[in-house]
Amino acid sequence: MGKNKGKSQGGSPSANTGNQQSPKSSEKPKQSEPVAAPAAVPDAPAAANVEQITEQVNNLHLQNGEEANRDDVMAARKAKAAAKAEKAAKAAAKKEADAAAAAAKAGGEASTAAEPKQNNEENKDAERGGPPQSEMSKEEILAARKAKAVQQRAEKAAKAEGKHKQDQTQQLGQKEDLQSKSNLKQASSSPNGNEKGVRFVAHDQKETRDSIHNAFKPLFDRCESGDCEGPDELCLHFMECARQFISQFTWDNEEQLGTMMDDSLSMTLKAITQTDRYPLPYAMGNVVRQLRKEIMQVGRNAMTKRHLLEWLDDSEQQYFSLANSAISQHLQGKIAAATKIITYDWCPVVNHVLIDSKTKGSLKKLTVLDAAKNGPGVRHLTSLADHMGYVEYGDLTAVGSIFERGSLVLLGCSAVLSSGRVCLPKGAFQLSLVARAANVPVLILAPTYKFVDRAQAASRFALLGKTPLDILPPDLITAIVTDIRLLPPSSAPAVLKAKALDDAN
Amino acid sequence: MAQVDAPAAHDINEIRTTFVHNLAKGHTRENSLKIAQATVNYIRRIIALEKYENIEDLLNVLRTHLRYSISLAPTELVVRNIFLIAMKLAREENMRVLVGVDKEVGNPYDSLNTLWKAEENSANASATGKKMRKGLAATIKEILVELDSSRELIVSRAVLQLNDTVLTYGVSSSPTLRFFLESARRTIKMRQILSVSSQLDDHSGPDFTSSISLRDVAAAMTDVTKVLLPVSVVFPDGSALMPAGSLSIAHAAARHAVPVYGLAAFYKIAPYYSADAASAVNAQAGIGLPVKLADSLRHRVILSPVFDVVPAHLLSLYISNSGAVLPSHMYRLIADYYHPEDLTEEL
Amino acid sequence: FSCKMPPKEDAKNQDAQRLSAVIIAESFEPRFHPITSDKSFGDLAICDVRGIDYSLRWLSRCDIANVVIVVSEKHAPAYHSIESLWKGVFDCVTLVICQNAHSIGDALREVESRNILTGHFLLVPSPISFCSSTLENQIKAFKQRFKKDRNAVMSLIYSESRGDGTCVAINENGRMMAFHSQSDPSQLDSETNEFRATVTIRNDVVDTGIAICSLQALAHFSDNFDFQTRDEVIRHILVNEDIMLQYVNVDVLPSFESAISVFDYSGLIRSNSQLISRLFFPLFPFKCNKNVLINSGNVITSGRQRVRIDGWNSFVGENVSVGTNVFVTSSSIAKKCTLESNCRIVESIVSEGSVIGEGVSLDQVFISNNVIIPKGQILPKKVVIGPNVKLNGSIKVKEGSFISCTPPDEDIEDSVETEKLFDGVYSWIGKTGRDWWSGEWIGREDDDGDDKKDDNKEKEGEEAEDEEGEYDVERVFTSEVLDSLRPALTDKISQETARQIIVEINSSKIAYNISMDRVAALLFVAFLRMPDNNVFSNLKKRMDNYIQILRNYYSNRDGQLGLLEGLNEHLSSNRESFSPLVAKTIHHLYEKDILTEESILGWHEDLEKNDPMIPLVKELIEWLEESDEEDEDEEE
Amino acid sequence: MELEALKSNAISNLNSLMKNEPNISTGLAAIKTLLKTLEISKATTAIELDAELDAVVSAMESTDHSSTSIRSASNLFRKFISLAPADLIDQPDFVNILNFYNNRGRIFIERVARSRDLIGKFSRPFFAHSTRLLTHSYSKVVLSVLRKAQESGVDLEVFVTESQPNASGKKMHEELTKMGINSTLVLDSAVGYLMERMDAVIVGAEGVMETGGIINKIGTLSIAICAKMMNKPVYVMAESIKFVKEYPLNQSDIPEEFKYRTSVRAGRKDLSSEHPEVDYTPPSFITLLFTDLGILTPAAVGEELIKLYT
Repeated sequence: MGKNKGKSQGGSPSANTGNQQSPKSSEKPKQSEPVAAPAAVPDAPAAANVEQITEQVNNLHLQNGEEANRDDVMAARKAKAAAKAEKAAKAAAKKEADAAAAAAKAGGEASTAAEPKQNNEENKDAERGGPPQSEMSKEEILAARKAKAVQQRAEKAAKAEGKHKQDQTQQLGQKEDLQSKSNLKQASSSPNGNEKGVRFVAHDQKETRDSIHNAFKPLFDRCESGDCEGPDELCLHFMECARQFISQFTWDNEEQLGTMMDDSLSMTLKAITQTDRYPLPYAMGNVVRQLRKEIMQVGRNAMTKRHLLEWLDDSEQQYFSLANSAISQHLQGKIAAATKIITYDWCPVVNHVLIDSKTKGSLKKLTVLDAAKNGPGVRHLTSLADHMGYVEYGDLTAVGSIFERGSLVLLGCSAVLSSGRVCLPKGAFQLSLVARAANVPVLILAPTYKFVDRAQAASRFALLGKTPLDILPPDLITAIVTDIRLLPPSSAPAVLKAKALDDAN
Repeated sequence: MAQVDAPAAHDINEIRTTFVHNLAKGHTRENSLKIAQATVNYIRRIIALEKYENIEDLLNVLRTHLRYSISLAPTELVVRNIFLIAMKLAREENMRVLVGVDKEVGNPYDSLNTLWKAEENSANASATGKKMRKGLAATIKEILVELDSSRELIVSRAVLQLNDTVLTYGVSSSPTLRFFLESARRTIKMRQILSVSSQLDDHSGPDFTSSISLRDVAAAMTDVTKVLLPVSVVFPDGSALMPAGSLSIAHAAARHAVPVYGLAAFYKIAPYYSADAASAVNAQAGIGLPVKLADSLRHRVILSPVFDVVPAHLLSLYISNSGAVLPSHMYRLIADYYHPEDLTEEL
Repeated sequence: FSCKMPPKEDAKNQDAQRLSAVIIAESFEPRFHPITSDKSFGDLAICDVRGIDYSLRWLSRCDIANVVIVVSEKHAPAYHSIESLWKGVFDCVTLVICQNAHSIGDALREVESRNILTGHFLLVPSPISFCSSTLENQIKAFKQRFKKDRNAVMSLIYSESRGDGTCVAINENGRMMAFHSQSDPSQLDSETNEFRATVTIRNDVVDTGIAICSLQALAHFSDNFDFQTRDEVIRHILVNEDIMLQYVNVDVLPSFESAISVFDYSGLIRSNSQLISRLFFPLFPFKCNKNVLINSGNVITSGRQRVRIDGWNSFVGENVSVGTNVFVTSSSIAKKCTLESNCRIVESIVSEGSVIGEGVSLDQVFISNNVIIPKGQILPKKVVIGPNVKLNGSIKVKEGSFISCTPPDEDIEDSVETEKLFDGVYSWIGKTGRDWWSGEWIGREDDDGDDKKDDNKEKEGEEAEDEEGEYDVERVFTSEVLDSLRPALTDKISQETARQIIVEINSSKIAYNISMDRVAALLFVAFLRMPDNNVFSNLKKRMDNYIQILRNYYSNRDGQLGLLEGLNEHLSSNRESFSPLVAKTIHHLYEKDILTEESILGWHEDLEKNDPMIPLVKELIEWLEESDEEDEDEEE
Repeated sequence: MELEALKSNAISNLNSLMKNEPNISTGLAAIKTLLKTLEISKATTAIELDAELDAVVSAMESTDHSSTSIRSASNLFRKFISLAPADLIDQPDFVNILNFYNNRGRIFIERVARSRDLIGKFSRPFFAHSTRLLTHSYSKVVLSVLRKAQESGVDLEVFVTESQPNASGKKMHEELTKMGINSTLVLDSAVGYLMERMDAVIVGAEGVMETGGIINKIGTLSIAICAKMMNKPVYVMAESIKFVKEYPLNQSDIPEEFKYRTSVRAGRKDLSSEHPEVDYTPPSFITLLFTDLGILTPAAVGEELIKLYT
C-alpha cells in the first residue's frame, strides 16, 4: 500500500525501505524536522515525498495544508497519550526518573530521541516553529516544555488506574501507525486520494470515534445510540460539547491558539461528517460555521477563550431561549384568535409556544398528531399535563377528522431552504395538504438559525443518519414564524442575508 | 368475528342477538364481504322464521330488524344496504306473485312515475306472505351468489397497465383489493406495488408488495402512476367512506395528478347520504396505546377513526362489479338495487 | 332453569375443553349495599348499561362455553331476562341462586355444591369486570402448565398500571412467590421470604381480580368454610406450598391490554372513565334500538336527541335535559338526568333521574338515582350520595363520606360513624381510617383480627392511592439499611462485617427493587441517621470506620452524586442540626477520596440557584475550583 | 276572441293566486291556472285544447312572474296529463278525455304541493348543529327547508345576501328571523369575506337546466364561484317542476325571456343597457341539487329531464 504510494510519488528506493521500516523507528532528524512534519510520518523518506506535495499544498491549497497540520496534531495527541500510558504501566517510583530522562533527552539532542512520540512531538513542534532558521533555539524551549508536560501527564495518568490505560496503550500504539499511514495518504494525494483516506476512516465506526475530540465523543455516542430527539437537541448538545472542547483545549502559543483550535475542531467535524460525505444537520451546520468564524478570531485582536465561551453562551441564548420567546410573542395574537391549535410530531419551539400560550390562557383546543401512536408527540401532552382544556391525540389516520373552523396548524422544522421550502418530519406534508383543503393556515416555526443557503435538502445527515424528512413546498405554507417576524416562504433568502447565514460569508 | 353465519338456532331473537353481537364483537373491523354474507344469512332466517301476511308486514318486519342491528352497529352501513336490497327484492317478488312474472312493471325510478305516486299500493294489502316466502328465499339466496361472484367481476375490470407503479392502502384488511392485485399481477407486469400501512415499519402487506408507512406517502407519490383504495361505502354523490388515512392519500395523489381508483362491490353502494360527517367520525377503533400511557391520558381524547369521508372530486373512478363508473354517475347504479319507497323511510 | 350441559369429561382432555366462566353477580362489599339497595351489584348501570352486560359481552369474545352467574335469591328474578338475552351467545348460561351468601367464598361453595363445573373455569369475582383481551394466550398458557403439572391450580390475571397497584413477587417462570394487596413490599406476606436472584418484585402491576382456576382451586373453598375471599385461598396455597405442593401463577397482560374489576367506588369511577375513553375496546356502551353516537370530542350520546355540552370523554344518556354552558368530562350522565346551567362535572357518575343544580361542581363524586343537588351545594371529592337524597344546598359534606336517607343498618353500623345532617339525611364516615371511597373492607374482620396491622395496611393503601407508594418503599428500605449498618458498632469494622453489611444492603435492595443510584442516596441518608451523628467528631469517626462500605458504593461518579443527593435529603429533613456539618462532611469525604472534586463540582452545578445547600458549601466549592484552576494552569 | 278571454282571466287568475297565497311557488300557481282552464275548457278536440293551453301559457309568460318557472311548470304539467293509456285516447267523446286530464292534473298538483316537504326531508341530514349557511336572495324552497331543519331541533346560522337590485334578501332575512332562525343580512359584496367561515352555500333556483346548472337570481354565480374556490359545498333546492328543457352554453346564451321581465322586454329592441334579473350557474359549481325526485348530482339532472320529456 504505502509502497505504491511511494512509487506514485516517483519516490527514490529509499522510499520503499522507509516504508518497510516500522513506523516507530526514526532517523535523520535534521532532514525530518522541517520536512516530514506536515505529514507527521516517522519515516523520513516517505516524508521526503510528502514534502513537495505539502509545500505546494501549503502554497496553493491552504485547505489541505490545514488538514495536514490537523493530522499531525492528532498524531501528537496520541503519542502523548501513549507516553502517559506507558509511564502509568511502570512503577510509580520509576516514573519521575523516566520523565526526567525524557526531559533531558528532549532538552538535549532532541533529534536523536528514542521514542516515537518524541519524534512526532518534534516534527510537530518544528513544523509549528515557522521559519527554519530559528528552529534550533525554538525547538529547545519547546522540547523542554513538552517534557514537562509529559511528566505532569504521566503523574496524572499514574494516579488513575493504570491497568485500563495499559490496554489503551496497545490500541493507541496500533492506531498511531494506522493514523500516520492514513495521514500519509491524505497529505500526499490529490482530492481523490483524500477520498481513499476517508474511506479508510469511514469503514470503521471505532476509527471514526477515535478521531473525534474527546469533548465531542458524548455527542457522537448519543447519536450512535440513537437517543437524539432532533436537530434542536443536537444543536444544544453540540454547543455544550463545544464549551467543553474550548475549555479543555490548550496551546502554548496564544497567536496560534485559534488556528489550532479550529484545526482540531474541523478534524472532529471531518470525522463526524465522514469528510463531508454527509452534511451536518443544517441548523447545526450554521452553528458550527458561526463558531468556527469566532474561533479563527481567537489569538488575534485580543480575542480569548473567555470571549469565545461568552460568545457561545449568548448565541445559545439567542438561538434558543430568546428566539423561542420572540416567536411565541409573534404568535400569541394568532393563537388567541384560533379556536384550535394543531401540531405534528415533536418540536421544542412549538412546545415552548404551546406552554407559553397555556400559561397566558390563550390556548383553547389542542390537537397533537404523530406518524404513529405513542410517538414523539406524546411529549407535548406530558409537558401540558396540567392543561385543563381539550386536548386530543392521534396518528396520521386521524388527519381527516381534526380540522374545524378556525383551526391553526403549527409545525416545527429542521431547516428552511433558500428556495422557501421547508424540511420537517415526514407526514407533515400530508397534514398540510389536508389543512389546505380545509382552508386552515399552516405556520412553520423556525428560529433564524435554521435557515440554510441551499436549494435542495440531503436525505441523510451526519449524526442524525437517515432522518425521515418531508420537503414542504412553499405553496402549502401560509407563513414562516421566525424570531424576527412572520415571513412568507419567499423571503427566506432575505433572512439568510440579514442573518449573514448565506454562503457569501 | 368467529363465525359469521348465524347458528342453527330457531328462535329468531337468538339469531338476532348473535348477529348484532358478532358485528360488534371483533377487535378490528371485519371485512365487509363477510358482514354482507352474514347479513344475507340473517335475512334468510328472518324470512324463514318471521310471521307476515303481506308485503307491508314483511317490509315492517325487515325494518324493525334493521333498526335493531344498526342501533347496535350504527357504522356498519353495509348491513343497511343489504337489508334495503332485500326489501326491493321482496317488493319485486310481491309484484311477481300479484301480476305474474312476465307482466312489465314500471321502473319506480322513472321520474313521471315518481310524480304519479297514485297510491295504488292497495294491491299490497292482499295476502301473499305464504307465496312470497318460497320465491323470496330463492331470490335472497341469489344475493349470496352475486356476493361471491362480485370479486371475480371486479377483477375482470382491468385498469392496471404495464409498468404501473401502484399504491394501495389497507390491503391486509381488504381481501377484495388483495385478490384484485394478485390476479392483476398474473396478467400484467407492474413495476412496483406499494402497500401503505398506518403503522410505522409494519410489513404485514402481501409479499409481492413493498410496504411503506402512511407518512411516506407524499414522498412516494412522485413515482406512483395509480392509486387503488378499498371502499367501505359509496354515497350517491360519489363520495365514499374509506379506511381512515385514505383522505390524505387521495389529496397527495390529487396533488401529483395521480388517478385514484376505488374498489366498490355492489353491496357497498349506499342509496342514502351520510348523515353529516358523524357517520365517519362515529366509528372509532381502540385507542392503540400501552395501558400505562393510555391511563395517564385518560382525560385526553384519543383519536382513532375507522373511516375517512373522501369527497367525489378526489376520486377518478369506481371499479364495481357492474363496470367502471365515474363518481358523478354512481347514482345510476342505485336504481338497479334499491326501491325508492324504502329510501324515504327514516332509519 | 334448563340447560344442556356438555358431557362430563375426564381431566385428561381438559385442555381440549373450552372454559366455563363464573360471574359473581353480587358484591359482598357492605359499602355498595346502600346504593344497590334492592338490586344486585351487577344491575348497577354504567353508561346506562347493566354492568354485568359488559362482563358478559367481554366473555362472549373469549373462548367461553358456559357461563355460570351466581346471584342471591332476592335478586334472582331480574336475572332470568339476562339469561334469556345471552343464552344465544354462549352454549349455556346457568343461574346459580344462593340463599345467604355473604362472601365470594360462600358463592363459590354454592357453585361447587351444584357441581356444574366440569373443568377449568374463569373466575370473574365482580359483575362489573371489563377486559380488552380475550385472554386467549393466558388460557392456553394455563392449560399447558396444568398439563405439565397438576399443581398449577390457579393463574391470576394482572395488568400493568402506574405503580399504584399490587406488589407481588414472581419467580422466573411466572410463579407467585409472595403476595400482598398493598404496594408495600415490607408486608409481602410469605413464609418463605428468601429472595433469590430469579425472583422479581413488581409493583407496577395491578391485580385485575380475574383468575383462571382449576377445579382444585375451587375445592379449597369447599374444604375450608371460613375462606371468604379469593385472596385468602391464594395465601393459603402460598403458605402451605410445601405441604400441598400447589402453586399460583401470575400472568401479566401485554402492555396494550387492560382489565379491571370493580370492588370499590374509585374503581367504579375509574372503570367508567376508562370505558368511555375506549380502554376496553371493543367493549363500549351499547343499547338496543337506541343509536349510541360518538360525537366529536368522544362525547357519547344515546338516542336521537342532540345534547350540547362542553367537555369530552363523557356519556350522556337519553332524555337528559342540559342547560347552557354545562361542562362534563370523564363522566357519565345517566338517562333522565337534569343538568342545570353552568354546572361542572369531572370524573363522576350521575345515575338515573338525578338533578344537578345550577353552578354545582362535581369532582370524583358518585351520585345515585333520583338525587337532587340544589344550586349552591358544595361537594368535596370522593363523596358518595345515596339514592333519593335531597340536599338543601347549604349543608357541609365531609370528604370521603357517604350521604344517605337512612342511618346505617346493623351489618355496617359499627364500622361507621353516623351524623344526622338534617332529618332524612345522614352522613356516614368509615371508622378508624376506613375509607368509604376506596380500599378493602370485606374479609378484614375475619383476617385474624389484628386490627393494628390492618389500619396501617389501610394507611399504606391510601398512600398508595396518592401514588406515594414508591416513597414509602424507600422509607422502609432506609430504615432496614440503618439496621444493617449496625449503629452500635463504634470501632473500625472488620472486612468480614463489611462484607455482611454489603450483602444485607444488597438483598434489601433486591427486595424493594430500588435503583442503584437511589440505593446510593438512601444508604448515605441511613448512614447519617445513625445515632449521635450530629456531632462532627462522631460522624468523622464513623466515616473512617465505614470507609470500606462507602468505598464499595461510591467508587463511581453516579454513586458519589447519589451520596451527595442523600446528603441533601438528610439536610432537608433535619436542617438545623445538620447544616453546620455539611461542608465538613463533604470535605472529609473528599480528603478520604470517597468524593472526587469533579463529582462535587458537577453536583454543585446541578443545584438550583436558591437551594439552601449553596451557601453551606460556598467556600468549599470556591476552594475546589481554585485548586482546579491551578492544575489547569499547570497543564498549560 | 274567446282565447283572449281565456288569456285575460288566466292572467288575473295567476296574479290573484300569487297575491293571496304568498307561499305558493310561481310554478304551482301556473299549473293551478292551467288546471282551471282545463276545468272550464269547452274544447272538443285535442288540437283545440292544446291551442287553449298554449294561449294561457303565453299569457302567463307575458306577466312579470318568473317566466322560467312558468314555462317549465306548464310544460311538465301538459306532458304529465297527456300521459294517457292508448285505449283512452281513441275514444270518440273528448269529454272523458278532459275529465281524465282533469284528475290527472289534480293528482299532479297535490303531488307538486308535497314536493317542498320532500326536499326538506331529503336535505335534513345535511344540517348539523350550528351549521353556518350562506343563502342568496329570497327563495320559498330554501325557506321551507330551513324551517324543517329548525323544527327538527337543529340550530342554524344563516347569512342572507341583500341581493340587489330588488333587495329580495331583506324579505328572506325577515322571514327567517320571524321563524326564530339566527339570520344575518349581508351586502352582496361581502360574500368573499364571509365565505371562509361558511359551512355550505344553499340557494333556490328559478330553473334547472338540462346541463345540471341552474338559472337563479343574479349574483348566484359569483357566490358559487367563490364557494368553489374555498372548497365549500353549494346545494341547490329546486322542485322538479323547475326542470327546463333548455341548454345554456354561457351567460350570453341565456334566453332573453329568462333574463328580463316581460315589462322590460316589452317592445324593446336593445336590451344591452338593461340589467339582467338572473345569471346562469354552470353544473361544475354545484355540489348537489335537492329535488322532490331525490338528491341529484348535476350529472343526474340531465337524465331526469330525459326521463321526463321522452
